[in-house]
Amino acid sequence: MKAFSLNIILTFVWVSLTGVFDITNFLIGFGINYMVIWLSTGLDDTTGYFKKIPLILNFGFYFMWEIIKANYQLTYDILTPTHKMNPAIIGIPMDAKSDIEIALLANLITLTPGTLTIDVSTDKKTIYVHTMYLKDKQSFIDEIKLGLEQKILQIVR
Amino acid sequence: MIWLFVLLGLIVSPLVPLLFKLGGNKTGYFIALIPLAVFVYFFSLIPVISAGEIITEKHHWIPAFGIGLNFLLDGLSLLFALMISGIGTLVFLYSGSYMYSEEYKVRFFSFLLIFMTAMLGVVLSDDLIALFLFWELTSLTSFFLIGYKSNSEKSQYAALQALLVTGLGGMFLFGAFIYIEYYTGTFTISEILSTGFDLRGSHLYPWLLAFLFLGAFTKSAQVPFHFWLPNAMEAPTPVSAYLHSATMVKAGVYLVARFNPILGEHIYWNNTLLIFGATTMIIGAFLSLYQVDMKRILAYSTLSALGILMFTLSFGNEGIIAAVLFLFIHSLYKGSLFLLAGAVDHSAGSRNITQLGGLMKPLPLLGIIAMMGVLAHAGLPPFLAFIGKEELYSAAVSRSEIMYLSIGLIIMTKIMLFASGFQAGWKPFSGNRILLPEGQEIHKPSWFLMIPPLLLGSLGLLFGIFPGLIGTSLIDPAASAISGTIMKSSLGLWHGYSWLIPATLVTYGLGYLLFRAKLYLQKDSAFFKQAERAFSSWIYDLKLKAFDLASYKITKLLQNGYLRFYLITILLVMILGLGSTMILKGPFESVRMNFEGARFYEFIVAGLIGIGTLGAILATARLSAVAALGVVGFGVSLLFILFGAPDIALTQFTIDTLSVLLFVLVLYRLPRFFNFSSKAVHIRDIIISIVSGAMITLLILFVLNETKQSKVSQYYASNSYILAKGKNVVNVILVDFRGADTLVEITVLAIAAIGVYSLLKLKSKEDEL
Amino acid sequence: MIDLDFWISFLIMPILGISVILVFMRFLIGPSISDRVVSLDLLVTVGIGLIITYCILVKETVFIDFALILALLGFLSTVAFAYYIEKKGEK
Amino acid sequence: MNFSENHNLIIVLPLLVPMLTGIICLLFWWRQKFQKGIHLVGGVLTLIASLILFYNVWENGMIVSTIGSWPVPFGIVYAADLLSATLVLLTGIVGFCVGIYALVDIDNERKKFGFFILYHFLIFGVNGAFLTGDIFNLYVWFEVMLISSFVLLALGSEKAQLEGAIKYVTINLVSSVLFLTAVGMLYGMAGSLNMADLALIVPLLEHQGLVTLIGILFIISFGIKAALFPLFFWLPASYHTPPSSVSAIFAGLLTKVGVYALLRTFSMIFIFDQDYTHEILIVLAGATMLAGIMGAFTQPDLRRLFAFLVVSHIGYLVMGIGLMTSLALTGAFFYLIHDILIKTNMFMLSGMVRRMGGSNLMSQVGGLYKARPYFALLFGVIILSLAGIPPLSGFWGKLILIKAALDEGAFGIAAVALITGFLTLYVVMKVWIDLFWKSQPVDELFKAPDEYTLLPMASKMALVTPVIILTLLSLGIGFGAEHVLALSERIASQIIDPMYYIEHVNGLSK
Amino acid sequence: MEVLMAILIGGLYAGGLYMMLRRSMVKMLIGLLILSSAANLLIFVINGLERGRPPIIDEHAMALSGQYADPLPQALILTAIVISFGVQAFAIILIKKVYQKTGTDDLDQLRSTDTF
Amino acid sequence: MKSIVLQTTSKLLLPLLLLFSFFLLVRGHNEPGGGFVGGLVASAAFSLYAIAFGMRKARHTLGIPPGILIGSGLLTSLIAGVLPLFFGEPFLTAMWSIIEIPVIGKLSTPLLFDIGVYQVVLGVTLVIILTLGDE
Amino acid sequence: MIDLITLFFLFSGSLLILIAGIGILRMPDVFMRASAVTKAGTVGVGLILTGFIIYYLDFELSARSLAIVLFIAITSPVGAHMIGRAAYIMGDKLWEATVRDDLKGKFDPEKHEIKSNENEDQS
Ligand code: NA
Ligand code: NA
Repeated sequence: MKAFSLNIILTFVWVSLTGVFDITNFLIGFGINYMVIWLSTGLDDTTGYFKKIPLILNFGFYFMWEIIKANYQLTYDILTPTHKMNPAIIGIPMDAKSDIEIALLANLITLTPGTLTIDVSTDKKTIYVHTMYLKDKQSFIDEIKLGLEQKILQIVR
Repeated sequence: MIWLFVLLGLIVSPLVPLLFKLGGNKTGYFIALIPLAVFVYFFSLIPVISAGEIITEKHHWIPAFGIGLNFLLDGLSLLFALMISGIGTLVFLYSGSYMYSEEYKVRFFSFLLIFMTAMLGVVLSDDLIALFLFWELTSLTSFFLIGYKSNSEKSQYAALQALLVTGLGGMFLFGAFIYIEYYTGTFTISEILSTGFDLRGSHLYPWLLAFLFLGAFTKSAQVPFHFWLPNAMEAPTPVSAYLHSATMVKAGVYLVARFNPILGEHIYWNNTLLIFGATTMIIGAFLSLYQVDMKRILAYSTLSALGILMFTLSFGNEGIIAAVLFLFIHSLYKGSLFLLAGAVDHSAGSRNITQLGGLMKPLPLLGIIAMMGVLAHAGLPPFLAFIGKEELYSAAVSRSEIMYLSIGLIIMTKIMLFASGFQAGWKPFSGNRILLPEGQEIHKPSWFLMIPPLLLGSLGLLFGIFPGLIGTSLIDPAASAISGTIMKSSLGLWHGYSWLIPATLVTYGLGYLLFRAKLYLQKDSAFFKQAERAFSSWIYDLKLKAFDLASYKITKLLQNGYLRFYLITILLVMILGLGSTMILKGPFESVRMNFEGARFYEFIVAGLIGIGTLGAILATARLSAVAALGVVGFGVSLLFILFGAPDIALTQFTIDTLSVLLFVLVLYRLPRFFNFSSKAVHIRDIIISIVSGAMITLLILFVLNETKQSKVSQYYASNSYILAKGKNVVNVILVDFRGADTLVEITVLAIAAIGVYSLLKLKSKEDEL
Repeated sequence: MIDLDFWISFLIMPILGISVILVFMRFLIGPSISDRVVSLDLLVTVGIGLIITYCILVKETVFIDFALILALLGFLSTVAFAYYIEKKGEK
Repeated sequence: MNFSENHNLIIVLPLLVPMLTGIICLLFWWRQKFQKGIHLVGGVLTLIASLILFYNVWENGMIVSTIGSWPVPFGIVYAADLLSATLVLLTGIVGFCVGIYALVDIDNERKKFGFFILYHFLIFGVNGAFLTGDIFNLYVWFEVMLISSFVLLALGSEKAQLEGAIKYVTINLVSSVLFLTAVGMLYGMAGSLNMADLALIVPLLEHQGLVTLIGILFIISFGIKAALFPLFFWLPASYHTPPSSVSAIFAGLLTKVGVYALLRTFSMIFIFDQDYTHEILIVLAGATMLAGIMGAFTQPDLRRLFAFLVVSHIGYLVMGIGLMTSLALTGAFFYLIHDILIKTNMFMLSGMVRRMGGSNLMSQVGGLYKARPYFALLFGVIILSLAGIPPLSGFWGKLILIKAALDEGAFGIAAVALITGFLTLYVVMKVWIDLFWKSQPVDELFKAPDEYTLLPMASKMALVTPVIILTLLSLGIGFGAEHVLALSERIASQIIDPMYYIEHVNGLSK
Repeated sequence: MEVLMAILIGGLYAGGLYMMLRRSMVKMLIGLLILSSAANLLIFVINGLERGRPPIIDEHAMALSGQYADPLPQALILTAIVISFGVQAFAIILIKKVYQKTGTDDLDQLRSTDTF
Repeated sequence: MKSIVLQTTSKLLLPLLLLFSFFLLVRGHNEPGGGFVGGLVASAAFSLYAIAFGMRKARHTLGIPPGILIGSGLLTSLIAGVLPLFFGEPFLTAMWSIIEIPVIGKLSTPLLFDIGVYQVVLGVTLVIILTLGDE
Repeated sequence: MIDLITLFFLFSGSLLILIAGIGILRMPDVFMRASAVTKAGTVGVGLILTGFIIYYLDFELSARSLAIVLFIAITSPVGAHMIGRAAYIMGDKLWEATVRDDLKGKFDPEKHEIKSNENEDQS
C-alpha cells in the first residue's frame, strides 16, 4: 500500500516535471514510477501523509519565519566588523525515534541559520548541534526541543 | 627444363628426412643421384652451347614488374653449372661416407641440396631479382652449414660472420640491381646484355660499381672482406670443399664476369679489380704459408686463388681465357685437396701437418691423390694447371704500363702457393716415419672418401694432357660470354720458347726453397702473429663492437624508462614541428587580440577555471587537488552554460561529481604528494609546458581567424526537427545524425568498466606467491 | 519601465560574480580541506543563482535544468569528501 | 533482400559480429565454457564477414554505407575501399588465429575476468577504425581500440604489466588529446568531419600554411600511435609485458591502425604541401627504422627485441606514405600485409619459446635446434621473412619501396631501408643462434620437462595451428607475390588518386 | 571573448602538461584530466562562441534560426567527455593498482620494463 | 557511512533522482537531457545510496547486476542500430512507429538507442563505483 | 512592474548570496562557515528563483523552480551536516572563543561510534 501511495505521489511529481497534464502522461508517469519504486525498494512507511497537510503548512510558515529571523541575525553578524558570537557544540537529548524523524530534525536544525547538526549518537538518543549563539545551554535545548522537534513529531507521527 | 634441374635440390630437400627414414644411413650416397642428374642434363647441353647458342627460359613470377624465374644458359653459366653439379655429385658421394654416423646428417643433406639449387640459381638466373634471391640463399645455406656443429661457439661465430659479411655485400648488391633496373628498365639480364645499355655512361656509375663490387668481393672473400673464409673452415670438410672452395666463393667472380660486357672495359673497373685482386692473392698466399691446419692452408690458398681470378679479370679481354681456365682448374684441384684433407682427418685423426708425416705407406691411395693435388696446385705439367699458369702469366703482361708490377706480383703469388701446396699435401705423406697425433691409429678410409678426390685430381691430369676436350666445348663459350665477343683459346702444354719458361722455372725453384723453409713452424712467431692479427677479423669485431656500443648508448639514452622524458620528447617534437612550421609557412593571421565584448562574469568564470587549475597544480594535499579539479570542472560547466551548451554542461557536471567520488574512493589508499623534482627540473618543465601551451593558444587564434559557418551544422539546424523529429539538436546528433559515434562510445565505457572490475578483482599469480 | 537586462548585467551578475570570487578566495585560503569543501558547496549554490539569473538575462529557460541538477547533485561531492575523511579516519 | 546486394549490411558486418560476440560474452560473464564457445564462433564469423566484405570490394569496387541514411557529409559514412577491406580481412585472419592461440595461452584467471570480451571489442575497434570515413568517428574508434588494449595490457595485474601499462596508457592518452585538438581545429576551419568532404574543402581554404600546421599535429598524434621515432618509447616499454597472445594481436594490428590513419589523412587531406609534410614523414621513417633496429639489438629478452622490431619496420610503411608515389604505396601495402601477419606470428612464437625453454630471456633458452627441429623450421621461416630474405614475404615490399625511393631520387631513405634490412638479418640471426644453437644453460639432469611437452595434445594443436596458418600465409605471400602485388597495386592506384575515394563516398561514381 | 578563451585554453594545456611531467603518478593523472578538459574547451571555443543560444529548436519553430551555438562541436565534446570519463576511471584504478603492487607513486621508480 | 541523516535522505533522494533521470532520458530528444545525462544521474543516485548504506546494500537494492545492465544496454542500442538493416536501410537509420506518446513522442529506434545508452552508463558507473567501494 | 518585482527578488537574493560569500571569508572556523553560509546561500537562491518564477509566470517553469528549492532544502543541510561531521572527526580546530564542546570525548575513532549525552549532568 505504501508503495502505491508513493507511486501516486511520484506520478504527480512526474506530471509537474513534464508539464503535460493529460491522462496518457499520467499513465506514463505511473508506469515509470512503478519502475522507480521497483528499483528503489526499501522505503519507509509514508502512510498518513495526506491528513497532515494542514500541519505541514503550519510548520512551513513557522520554519520560514525562523529562517528569516536567523538570517537577519547572521547577516548582521557577518557584516559588522566584530563577532558577537558564542559558539558551542551542544548535545541535545531527542524524543525523535525513527530514522525519518531524526533526519528531519537534523536537517531542519542545519537549515536554520546559525545551527549545524554535527552528529547523532550511535544509540540515536542524542543529537549534537553546533550553534553560533549560545546564551545558555538549557534554553538552547528547549528552543530546539519545543520549537522544532515537537512540531516535527506532530507531523510525522 | 632448366628450372626443373635448378630447383631439383630444393624440391628434394624436404623429402630428405623421409628418404633417410626409408633408406637408413646409406641414403646419403643415393642423394648424389640428384646432382648427377643435374650434371647429366647440363652435360648434354654442351654441344648446343658450344655451337654458340644461348638458351633462355622464362617463367613469369611477377609480370607486373617483369620479375620472373628466368634462366639464361650460355657458356659462362654452363661452365659453372657443370662445376656445381659435377663437383656436387662427388661431394655428395663423399658426404655419404663422411657424415655416415653423424646424428644430424638429415639436416646436412637438406641444406646441401638447397645450396646446390641456390648456387645453380645464381649462375643460371636471367633475372636480377632471381639472381639476388639465389645469392642470398647461398649465404643462408652457408650459414647453416658452417653452423652445423651448432653448439660450438666457434661455429656460431664463424657462421654469423660469414652471413653478415656476405649479407652486407648482398645488401649492396641489391642496391646495385635495383639501380640497374632503374637505369635500364628491366630486370632481365639477357636483355640488359643484349640491348647494349651503356651503364658506364650513368653519372652514378662509380657508385654502381662500388655496390656491385662490394657484393662480389664479400662473397668472393677479397681483402679486406676475406676473413670470414678461413673461419668458415669450422664447417664439415665436404662443405668447405664444395661451398668455400669450389663453388660459392666463386659467385663473386661469376658476378664480375657476368657484368663485364656492360660494366667492364673501364678504368675504374679494371683498376679496382686489379688492386683488390692483387692484394688478395698476395696476402692469401702469404698467410697460407704459416698455417698448420690442412684446411686452413687450403682456405688461404683459395683466398689467393680468388684474388688471382679478380686480378686476371682486370685485364679485360686479355685475361678472360686465363680466368676461365684458372676458375675451372682451381675447382678441380682445390676440391680434391679439401676432400683429401677430410679423408686424412678421418683416417689419421688430425689435419695438423706438424703432427702428421709418412702417411704414404699406410694410406697409399690418399698419397696418390695428394700428389696429384699438390702438383696441380703448383702448376706443374702435365696438369691442366700448368696451362692455366702459363695463361695467367701471359695475361699479366697485357697491360704494358704496369706489366712489370703485375707479372712480379703473380709470380710472387705462385711461388708462395707452390710452397703452401706442398706443405698441405706433401708434408703429411712424406718422410719414412709414420707421424700421428698421440693415441691415434690409422683408420682405413672408405672408398667413398677416396674416389671423389681421386676423380677430381685425375680430371686435372686428363684435361692437361688433352686440353682439346674442354677448349672449344667449355672454355671458349665461357670466355665469349664474359667478353661479349667471340673468344678462341689455344690451349696446349707447349707453346714454344718464350720468357714464360724462365719465369716458370723461377717459380718452381723459389717455390721449392720456400717450402723447405718450413715457414709453418714459425706460426707462433711475433712477426706472423702480427701479420695474422692485421688480416684477421678485427675490423669486423671492432665494427660489431662499435655497433653494439652505439646501439646500447643510443637505446639507453632514448628508451631510458623515464616516462617524463618520453613526454618531454613528444612535447619537444610538437614545439619544434609547430614552431618551425609557423616560421616557414607563415605569416599567419590571428584574430584581433582584444577582449572586446567579454563580460565581467565571463572573466570571473575564466578566472575560476584558471586559478582552479593553478590550485590543482600547487596543491600540497591530494584532496585539495581533487577539490580544485572540482572547481575547474564546475567552472567549465558554467562556461558551457554561458555559451549555450546545456547538454554538455549537464554531462560535465554529473561526470565531475562522479569523478570526485571515484577519486575519493581511490585516493585514501594512495600516498601523499611528494615533491620529487629539483628546482632546475621545475623550471625546465615550466618552460616546456608554457611554450607548448602558447603554441596551442597561437593555433587557436590562427584557426579562429579562418572559422566559417559550417554547412554541416546548418543542415542539422534546419533538418533536426523536420527529418529527425527532435528539437534538441545536440541530442539528435548524438542518437541519430552521428549515432555511430555514440554506439562506439558506450562500448568504450563498457570496456572501461570491465577493465576496472578486472583490475580490482583479479588476483594475479604474483599475489599468490 | 526599468531595463531589467541592464540591471541584471550591471548589478545582479556583478554581485554574484563578486560572491564567486569571495567564495573562491576561501577555497584558496583553506586552510583545512573541510574549508575547501564548504566553499565548493557554496560555489555550487552561487552557481545555481547565477544560472537562474542568466536564464532571465538571455531569455532562455532550458538552463534551469542545469540548476536542477546542481541542486540535486551538488552535495554529492561534499558527501564524497566526508566519506573520504571518515574512511581515512578508520585506518 | 539479396544478401550480397545489401552493401549496408556487408560493410557493418565485420563490426557487428565482434561487437555482438563481446556483448554475449559479457552477458554470460560467469559461464566461462560458454564464453569460450562464443569466442570461437565469433572469431570464425568475423573472419567470414571480413571475407565477404573483401570479396565484394574486390569484385565490385568500393562499398559505401551512409550510417543512419544521412547524406554525405552530414552523417557518418562507412566506406570500404580495397585498402580498408584488405585490412579488415587481415584483422579477421589475425584475430581468428590469435583467438585460437589464446585459448591455451591465456590463463583461466584472465579468461574469467573478461579476456574474451575485451578481445572481441579490440577487433571491433580495429575494424571500425579501418572502415570509418569520418575523422571524428575515427577518434572514437581509436578510443575503443585504446581502452581495450589498455585493459588487455593490464589484465593479470602482474608488476611488469602494470608498469608497462602506465607508460602505454599515458602516452597514448596524450596522443588522443592531440588528435582531438587537431580534429577540433580541422572542423573549425573546414566545417566538416567527413574525410572525403574534407579532401574537397581543405584545398580551397585560404591559408594553406595553417592546414600544414594542423597536419603537423596529426603527424605527431598518429606518429605516437604508429610508434614513429621519437614517439615510440611507449611501445618497447609495454608490448612485452602481457601474455603472448595479447602482444601478438597488438603487434599485428595496433600500430598499423596508426599507420593507416596517417596514410588516409596524408593521402587525401594533407596533400598540398608534400614537399614539406611528406619530407618530414620520410625523415621520421628513416629514423624509426634505425632507432628500432638498434634498440632491438640491445635486448636480451626475446619479446622486447621483437617489440623493437615492430617499431623498426613501421619505418618501411611510413616511408611509403612519405614517398607517396603509386609505386611506393604499392610497396608499402605489400609490406603492410606481410608485416601484420609476421609480427603477429612472431609474438605467438615467442610464447611457444617461453613454453619450450621456460623463459623469454634468450640467455636462458637454448638448444631448440636439436630438440625441436620442426619448431626451428617454423621459427626460421618467420625470422627470415622478417629479415626480408628473398623470396619470403618481407622481401617484396622492401624491394618495391627501395625501387620507388630510387625513382624519386630519395637515395638516403633507400640506403636506410637497405641497411635496416641488413641489420634486421643480423639481429634475427643472433636470436637464432641464442635460442637454437647455443646450449641451454641448465644442467640437463635436473631439467624438468618443459611446459610445452606437458600440454595435452589438443592444447599443443591450439598453439601450433595458428602459427602454422600464419606461416603458410606468409610463405604464400612470398611465393605468390604476384597476386599480393596485384592487390597492392590496385590498392595503391585507389589511394594515389583520392578522387576515387571521394567520388565513391559522395555517391558520384554510380 | 575568444581571445580570453584562447589564452585560458593555452594555460590549461600548459598546466596539464606541467602536471603530466611530474614524477608523481597522481599528479600525472590530474594533468591528464586538465588536459582533456582543455581539449574539450578548445573544440568548443574554436568554432566560435554564441552567448546563451543553445541549439534547441523553439517549441513552435521547425528549425533553428538566427544565431545559435554550433551543435556539432557540442555533440563531439559530449562524446569526448564521456569517453574520457571511462578512460580516466580506468586510469585511476590502474594507478591505484600500480601503487599497491610497487609501493611507490614515483614514476622514476617504474623503469623495469624498459631498462635492460 | 553511519550517518542517519545521510541514510534517510538518500532513501528519499533515490526515487526522486531516478525519476528525474528517466525524465531526462525520455525528453532528451527535445530538450537538454538524453541517455547520457539520465544514466549519469541515475548512477549518482545509486552512488549516493551506496555511500550511505554500503556497497552491498546498494547492489541488493539495484537488484540487477550492473554488469548485466551494461550488456543489455549495449544489446539494446545495437538492436536499435541493426533493425533497419532488415529493411535494407543502412545501419542505425531511424525508424519511427505510428504510436505517439506525450512527452516521449513517437516510439522510435533513436529512443530505443538512448535507452540502451542510459543502461550502459548506469551499469558502467555502478560497476566502477561498487567494485571500488568493495575494496 | 513584473520586471521591477523580479529585480527586487533577484537583488535581495544575490545580496544574500554576497553576504554568504563574505561570511565564508570572515567566519572564524569551519563549523561556523558551514552553518552560516550554506543557509544564507540557500535562501538567496530561493529568492532568486522566486524572481524567476515571477518573471516567467509559467506553470511548468514554476513547478521546476519549486522543485529546485525543494531539492536544495533537502540536500543542502545534508551536505553541511556531512562536512561539519567530517571536520569534527578529522579534528578541525574549533574557534578559540567556542564556549562549550559536548561532543568532546564522545567520539570513538576506532569503532566510529558516538556516545550518547544523557548520563551526564546538565549544567
Ligand atoms: Na640462449
Ligand atoms: Na565553425
